[in-house]
Formats: sequence, structure tokens, C-alpha cells
Amino acid sequence: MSQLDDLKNAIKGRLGELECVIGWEQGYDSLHATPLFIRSEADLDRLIIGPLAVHNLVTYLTGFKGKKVGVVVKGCDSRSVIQLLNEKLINRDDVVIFGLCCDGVVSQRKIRAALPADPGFVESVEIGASDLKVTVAGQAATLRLSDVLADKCLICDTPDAIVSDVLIGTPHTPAPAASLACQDEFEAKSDAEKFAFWQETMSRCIRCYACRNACPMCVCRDHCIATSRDPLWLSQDNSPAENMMFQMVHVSHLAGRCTECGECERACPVDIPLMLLRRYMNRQVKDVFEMQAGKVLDQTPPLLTFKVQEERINERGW
Amino acid sequence: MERFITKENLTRLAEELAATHRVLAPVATCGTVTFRRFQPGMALDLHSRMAAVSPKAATFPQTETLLTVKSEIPEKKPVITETLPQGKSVVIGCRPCGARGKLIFNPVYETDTTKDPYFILRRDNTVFVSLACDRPETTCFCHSVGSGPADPDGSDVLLTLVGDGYVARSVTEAGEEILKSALFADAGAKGKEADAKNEKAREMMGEAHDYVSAPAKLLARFDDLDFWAAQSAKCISCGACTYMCPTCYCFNITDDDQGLESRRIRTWDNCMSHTFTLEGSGHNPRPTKAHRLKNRIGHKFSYYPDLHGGVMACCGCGRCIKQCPAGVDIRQIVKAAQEYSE
Amino acid sequence: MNANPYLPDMATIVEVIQETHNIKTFRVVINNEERMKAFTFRPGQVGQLSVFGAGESTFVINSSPTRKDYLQFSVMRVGEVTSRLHQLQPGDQIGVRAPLGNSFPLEDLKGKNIVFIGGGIGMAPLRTLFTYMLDNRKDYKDITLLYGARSPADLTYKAELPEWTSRKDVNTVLTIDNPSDGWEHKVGLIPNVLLEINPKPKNTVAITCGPPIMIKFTLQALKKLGFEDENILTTLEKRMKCGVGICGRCNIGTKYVCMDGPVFTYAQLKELPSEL
Amino acid sequence: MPAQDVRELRIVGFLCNWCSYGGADTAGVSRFTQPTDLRIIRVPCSGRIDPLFIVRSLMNGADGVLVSGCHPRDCHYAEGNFYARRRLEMLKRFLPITGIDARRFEYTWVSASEGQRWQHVVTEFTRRVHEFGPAPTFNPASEADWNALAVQAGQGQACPCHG
Repeated sequence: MSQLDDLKNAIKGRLGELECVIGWEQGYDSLHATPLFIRSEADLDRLIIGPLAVHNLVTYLTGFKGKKVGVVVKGCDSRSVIQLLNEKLINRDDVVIFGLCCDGVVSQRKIRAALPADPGFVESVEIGASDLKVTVAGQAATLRLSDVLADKCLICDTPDAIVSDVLIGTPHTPAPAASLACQDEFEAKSDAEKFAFWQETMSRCIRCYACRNACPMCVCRDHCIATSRDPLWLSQDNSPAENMMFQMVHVSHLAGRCTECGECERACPVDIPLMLLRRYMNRQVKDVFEMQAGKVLDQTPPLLTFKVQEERINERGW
Repeated sequence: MERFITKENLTRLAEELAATHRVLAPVATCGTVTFRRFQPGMALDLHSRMAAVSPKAATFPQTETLLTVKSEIPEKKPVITETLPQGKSVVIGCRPCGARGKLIFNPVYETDTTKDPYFILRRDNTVFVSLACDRPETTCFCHSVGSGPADPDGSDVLLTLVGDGYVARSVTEAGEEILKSALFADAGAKGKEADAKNEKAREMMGEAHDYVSAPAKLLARFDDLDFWAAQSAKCISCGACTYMCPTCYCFNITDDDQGLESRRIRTWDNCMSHTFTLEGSGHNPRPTKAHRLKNRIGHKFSYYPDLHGGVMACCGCGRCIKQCPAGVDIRQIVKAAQEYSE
Repeated sequence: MNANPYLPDMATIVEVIQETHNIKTFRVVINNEERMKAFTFRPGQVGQLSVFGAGESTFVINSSPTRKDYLQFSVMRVGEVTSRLHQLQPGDQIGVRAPLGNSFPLEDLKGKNIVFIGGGIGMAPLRTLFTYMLDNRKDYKDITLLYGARSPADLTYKAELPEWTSRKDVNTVLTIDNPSDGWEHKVGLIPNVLLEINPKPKNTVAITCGPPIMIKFTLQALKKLGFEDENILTTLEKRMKCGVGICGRCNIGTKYVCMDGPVFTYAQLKELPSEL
Repeated sequence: MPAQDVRELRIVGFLCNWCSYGGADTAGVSRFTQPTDLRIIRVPCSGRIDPLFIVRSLMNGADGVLVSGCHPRDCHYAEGNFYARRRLEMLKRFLPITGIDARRFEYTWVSASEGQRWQHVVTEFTRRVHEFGPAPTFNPASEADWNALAVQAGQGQACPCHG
């Protein structure tokens, strides 16, 4: 039986006790998936998994407070579950986790760049074991999956769900790259270059807050300080400085909590490379506190605790 | 008037106009295409993909300063200065759907009793040079909302790609002025080719969906919160759809305080945001994303057409579908309401 | 109003009255004398007050058009703008955009019995019409005012209450939710007191404003008393920005509270989708 | 820096009420000469300082931000500065990715009795900020700068930053 059939059977067995199970189905065209809220066995027919199932569905969990739901997670998504559990933002008894052993998901941006025409003109998609056959605007193209994998998959060391009630598929032995070339390249730039980069990039931000709302760890939702007038952290003015300020708010509030699922960057309608900021902050957290968010259950987020003697913080004796 | 302009000369034209106008044109950065203030030396990107954000900022900027207030010390007498928009603008290379967006604004921003001077000034001083689409994307549905891939409504000049350039047709007098530039040549027989292309693009769109029953059917679902909860389940309640929409015209007004000077600014607002209708008392008539999505879709496909002669407040560009982080499809939701049976 | 609908008139606060612990009444005069002199409005209409640097909020004009020395607004301190407003003193400058919205159907009310039912700050919009009617007393038949608040301290317009309760040509009934020392008027929730007063629906219009929960039960009481939907008036409140029907947030379906309202009959409300 | 020599810069100081504010006071009472660029904001505890106070200051045009609290283990509220230390360290380490010079921000510990130390800290930090000069503004300052930004934006599809 295929991984999808196994998953469907597993969900079928638990559906009765659940408000719904959150998975994926095909979206508005054959190249895009969209979240699916499975409430009946009939809905199960639409369930899909695979490289197009990009969304981190854990984002929806906090919206079901007090109800028992199921969620299908990839390895990276399961880190978000762990982090939410660690912060007591969801109740373990209220979630049934259908974990996947994931072979990676695509980056729609890389697909867009690799196709001979805009993916908006897609006619058909065939998903193979190691490639995608796409017909777009009458032209056929074969994309190697490894070429269009999301950045997060290239450095992924948790392809299999690390917390689950049911684990579907064959576990992997991950062999992640040590770092991403794009990240290294950017970090090597001078302060002035980086500053100019963000000025330019933030001038195309429209502050739609898709990055925030797609984030599984942004649990304040309707009560975000970004939209508060009192205290006033941000002006409504859509200037680069205010837009950047919001990103600083987002990164700060995610310090030691970001599970690097990449949803903020994926959600951005104007393709702002937000993960440059997130990955950098996460590395600082790892260097100083020797931990990564969402990897270990029952771990306190580093900024909610302290040590009297911090081994890795220089006390700056001046 | 019908003329022809090569791709190269179109860039030249943009450069020429940039001397006297604020030119907005699609420009590629970081794998995305957005409308930018065009400067000589920049490359136009009319074809790689439709701009992520619509060109509505040309007539309705994301931030518009309505007035500035200066407080004089010690009398504390504030002096108000009205800051009406100045100068002329040209949008080059938007799609017909993008240019059409402002038509939806008209009956709201300019009525017998109320005239919004900021929008009206910008609208009357902006020329839209649109490019007809040669094939539909999977998210396009302009033909279902009374438009089409070569719809001239809202544009001043309509370009159609033919060979290494564009057949340019003026739609308005302002457009005719643009075509007087020496950069344009005689279109010759290319006009016929353009017609054939536009016709073919229209055919490729397939059958249009009929939205005539949508206003009544959506209203019938108003109190059915279960329906809206199901339709909004995957929505993450962000503002990507509203901010990229050519027709979404709702705004916020806030004061930006800088000591003795403050600016009253009008900014794009988003009906999917909790604060949109949050009242001072803490009461919110639209407390959940289900309520808010209901209003967003109701406004476009029910309330607006009811008030304004059946015209949908949508130009079918599909940005809200394509750019939605969760893949919410407005077409499906309206259809679900239309096909709903008790 | 200016040709630019967003441009406020500068105005001076001439008097501030502390009504309750969180409600102040501001009396305001537009600086431009001619514009102040020419200023006309109808009871029920609202205005936008600006505290520059903080923003704008909507309040009903609660002075009567028959008393033209100033415009009066009562403001409950709940948010950013109202907090800043509460800090202002006589002589301070604010911006005014008014009048906005529709008004009470004065012509239709002539020759009718009127029952006012106000709760808490909901008395503000009623005060306009009430004082207008006192100034044109002969045009109306019996006038009843039922005004309730949580406690005596929460009653606004205390300076006017003695006049209102002592006048022979109106029947003023005051009520508070719970008994309080020294309170000489009624005790009880507004809808219950209304049933007790038992106004006759014939040739009578009921006009009510107050918190949503009070409105809900008051409407039920009025129906019980036999009032027709067309003869019940209320005024609504929504978050507003432009005040001229453009910014798109105060709508209930196709109706914009800033343009089609704030005054609605119960019959009209029933026609609207339920989103209050 | 004395105001007569060079133009003063805008340096914002967040000082805890119990130690560093006292330390600054001690320095003043003892008449230790200090540069005048620092504008002090007194907070109850370094633990009260949201790192975003610092970011907001920098984004609003501060040329430098100095935070000072009680020495670790000496917090008036027992552990406020332990939390502060973690937060401030994270911010300090994070700033480089934004292109904001991290040396424009510094945090340190000064007790109420350390007037001399306060003098040293504030003099050193002010000298350092003066070395860098005024901070660049994030929003382009002029129409020409905005135009330059637009040209920079038009560099085409090639972008090394993400996939």
C-alpha cells in the first residue's frame, strides 16, 4: 500500500473522535495544493501528500482551542507542534498527529524560475519519484525535484515527524547540507550592502501580514502589537522603515521559538527573503543557548529562562 | 488612433515620459514583478509574469497624506495644510484588469454629494497604457465579470503584442496624446494581426461563469455562519488578497505624530483584519474570520452590485487566488453560495 | 462641510463638563465665525472630532439645533482618541467635521406622542432631539423620557436632570439598576421599567439608544407593548473613518451607517442582515 | 563629546532605576566630566527593556543606544537582569544581518556607587558612536535617494537571496 493509502486508513480510524483532520488537497490548479479540512470519509478522497503539499498546517491548530483535531505533519511541521506544546499553547490530548516521512517539498519560486513560461499557464503536472513533468503554455518541461526543493529541505535534518501518534512511511537517514549558499553569500556582504538590500526590499513590502498570519508560532493573531494604536509600535505608513520594523518585531518575538518552517517567506506575495533574518537569528540562538526550537519536547524556550552564569555570553567588561 | 511601437521604443517612451511624469512600470526584482517608479536605465518587464501587486497605487497609493498639522508654540494653534496630489503619472504595461480597477472606485469616490479630491485628482492625471493578455492563467476570470483579455475600459492606450513590438490603440484623448510621440510608427497591417490575437485570447478563456444570481444567493447565506466557517476554514485572515486587489478601495485614516507636526494619512486597509471594525468599546461586529470573509465576498459580489447597477466589484485578475498563502479561491466560494441548496 | 470632505474645521473647546467618571461633555465653537453662524444640522446627525496627532472619532452632536452658541459632544473615554480628548481643556483646539449622516424624521414626529428610552451614554443622541422638542413643545403631544444608568453616578447631564424631572409638560422617569442610598427615583432595568410605565402605542413613536443588550430587551418590551416596527427608532454605532460612505467599514450589507444611518427604524433594521 | 567641538549625536540610554541611573547620578554629583550626547530614559529594571525599544530607537534615527542595568546577581528584583542579558545578547548578535552596525548598540552593568565607571562607559560609548558618525536613515532621505532605490530594485530577476 502506498503512503497515501496508509495515511487515509489511519485517518479513517480516528475521524470519528475528531472535529476534523487537516491535510492537503489539490488547489486551484495542478501545480498547487491547498489545505483540506477533512470532516467526513468522503472528504478523504481529495487528500493528497507529496512535494506540492507545502503548507505547514500546524498554523491552524491554535484556532481550534478546546476541540480535538487531527493534523498531518511533515518533519519540519512537527517541530512547530513540539514548540506549541512546549509553550503550552496547545494541549497534547487535543491533537492527533499523523506524521509523515517526508521526501521534501517544492519551492514554487524555484519552479517559476525553472519553467519556460509562467506557472500561471500550467496545463498538467505529473509527479514522478525524482522529477516533475510540467506542461505550461503548451510547452513540456521536466524538472528534477532536487533542483526545485525548498531551501529548508536542503538543510533539513528532521524529514520524519519527530512527534506523532501515527508515523506513515519509511524513516529516512537525513544527509542535510551544512548551510545554504544564499545565506552564506548574503551574510558575507558588508553592513552597508545589507542595509541597502533591506531598504530596497522593504520598499516593496505591502505589510499585508501574510508572513505573520502564516506563521505557526505567531499566536497573538488578532491582538498583534503591530496593529495596536496604544501602545503604538508601528505607524500605518507603509514606509521601508516601518515595514522593516515589523520584521524586527516578528523576528524578536520568534527568537528561540522559530522552527524554521519557512511559511513566512512562502506566504510573502512579493517574495521578500524573510528567512535570511530568521535563519540568522536561529543560529545565534543555537550558538548561545545550544538549542533549536521544536526539536525536544518539554524544553523551555531560551528567553523564558536564564542561567545565573551564562557560559556563552561575554559579560562585556568595560 | 492605431500605431505600432517596438519593444525597444517602448522603453524609450518610458524614459521620455519619465522626464515629465511619474512613470510606474512593472520591474523584476528578486524573482518577483512589481510596479516601480521607472527611472531611465531600468528594464521593463512586461511579459515574465503579471505584476504581483496591481497598479492601483497609481490612483490610490498605499499611503496618502491627506493633510499636515503644525502646532505653533506657545499659542498651541494648529495650522492645517491640505496636501492634494500634484503632477501627472503614467502607468505602462499593466494588464487591462489592473487598469479597470479604478472604474470600480468611481461610483464610490465621486458621487453627487461627495467627491474625494485625492482619488479624483490622481485618476484624472494618470494615463494607463495597458497590455492585452495573450493567454489566460489558471486564476484568470475577467470574462466572467464583464471584462476580457483585451478590454479597453479603464485604459487610455491598449497595446497588443505583435512580433517584436506592440500595436497601440488609443482609447481616450489622453491616450491619443501619448501616441503622438515619434517613437510610434504606422501600424500597417499589424492591426489585423492584433485583432486576431485578441480574439484568440478571448477564446482561450473558455466559457464565462454567470454571476447574476450571486448577489441574492450570497445575501441568502448571510446568517448561515456554518457556511462561512467552512468557506473560511483555510483562510489565515491576512491582507494579501485585499492589498493586491485592483478594486479593493477600503482605507484607514490615522494620525502620524512627530512632535509638533503630525500627518493625517490614509492607508490601504484590510477588511480581513480584526481591527477593521473593532469599536472603541471592544465590541466587534465581525469578530471571526468567517464574519470578515463573508463581508469581503459579500461586498464584491452582492452589496456593491446591488448598489451600483449589477457591476461586480471584481475585475477577475485572480491575484487574490494566486497569491493567497492558503489557496483560498474566491470563485469557488461564490459558486458554493450560488449552488447552495438547503 | 468643506469641498474636501476630509478637511476638518478648526474649533475651540469653550467648556468641558465632567459628567461621570469616564464621560465628559465638550462644548465646541468653530473658529471661523461665518461658518459657525451658518452651521446647521438636524437632530441625530454626527460629527468627527480630531485630536491632531491621535486621530479622529465619531460622536453624535447632542446639542439642539435650536441652541446655536456651541456644538456639544459627550465622550466616553475608551480608546486612543477619547483618552486624548479627555485631557483637553477649555481653549484647546480640535478639528470638527460635521454634520454627517442622516437624522431623526422630525416632520413625521410632529403631532405624535414620543417615548424616549435612553441607557447610559445612549442618552447623548436622545438629548439632541429631546431638547429640540422641549424648545418646540407645542408641535408634539405627550413626551415621556425614560433614562436609566447603572448607578446615580453613571447618569449624564446631571445639571439638566432637575429641569427635566420638574417640568410639567414632560414625564421624566429615571432609573438605576441597583438600589442606592438617597436615590428617589425608580430602581430596575430599563425594559422592566418601560413595561411598568406602560406607554400606549397608539399615535406614539418610541426612540431608543443604549448598549446593545439593553436595545435588545427594550425592543422586546416595546413589541410586547404593541409598538409597530415603523414606530420604533434607534441610532446605531459603528467604527467609522471617513464618515462619508467611502472607507467601507461601517456597512451592514448594503447600508452604510455613516450615510444611511445612524438613525434607523426597527422595521429598517429587520430588513438588514444581522450584523450589529 | 562637548557640544562646542562637534555636532552632538543622538544617543539614547535606557538605564535601570536602581543601579545605573544611580550610577549616572553619582557621576554627576561627583562632577565627573561626561559627554552630553546621551538622552537618558529611566526604566524600573533592565528586565523591563524590550529589545524592540532599542530597535525602534535605531529605526527612528538614534545614532547609538546604550543600555545599562544592575550587575548580574545584583538585580533589585532578583532576576530581571538575567532575562535582560539573554534578550540583549540576542539583539546584539542579530543586528549584523540587518546591516545596522551592531556597535551602535551596547549593553553594560553599572552599579549606583560606580560613578567613575559610568563616566568611563558613557565616554567610551559616545566616542565610539562619534567614530561612526550619524547613522544612515532607513527611509530614503530625499527624492534622489528614493530614485536610487528604484534603480537598485530594477536589477532584474537574478537574486542570490532565496529559492
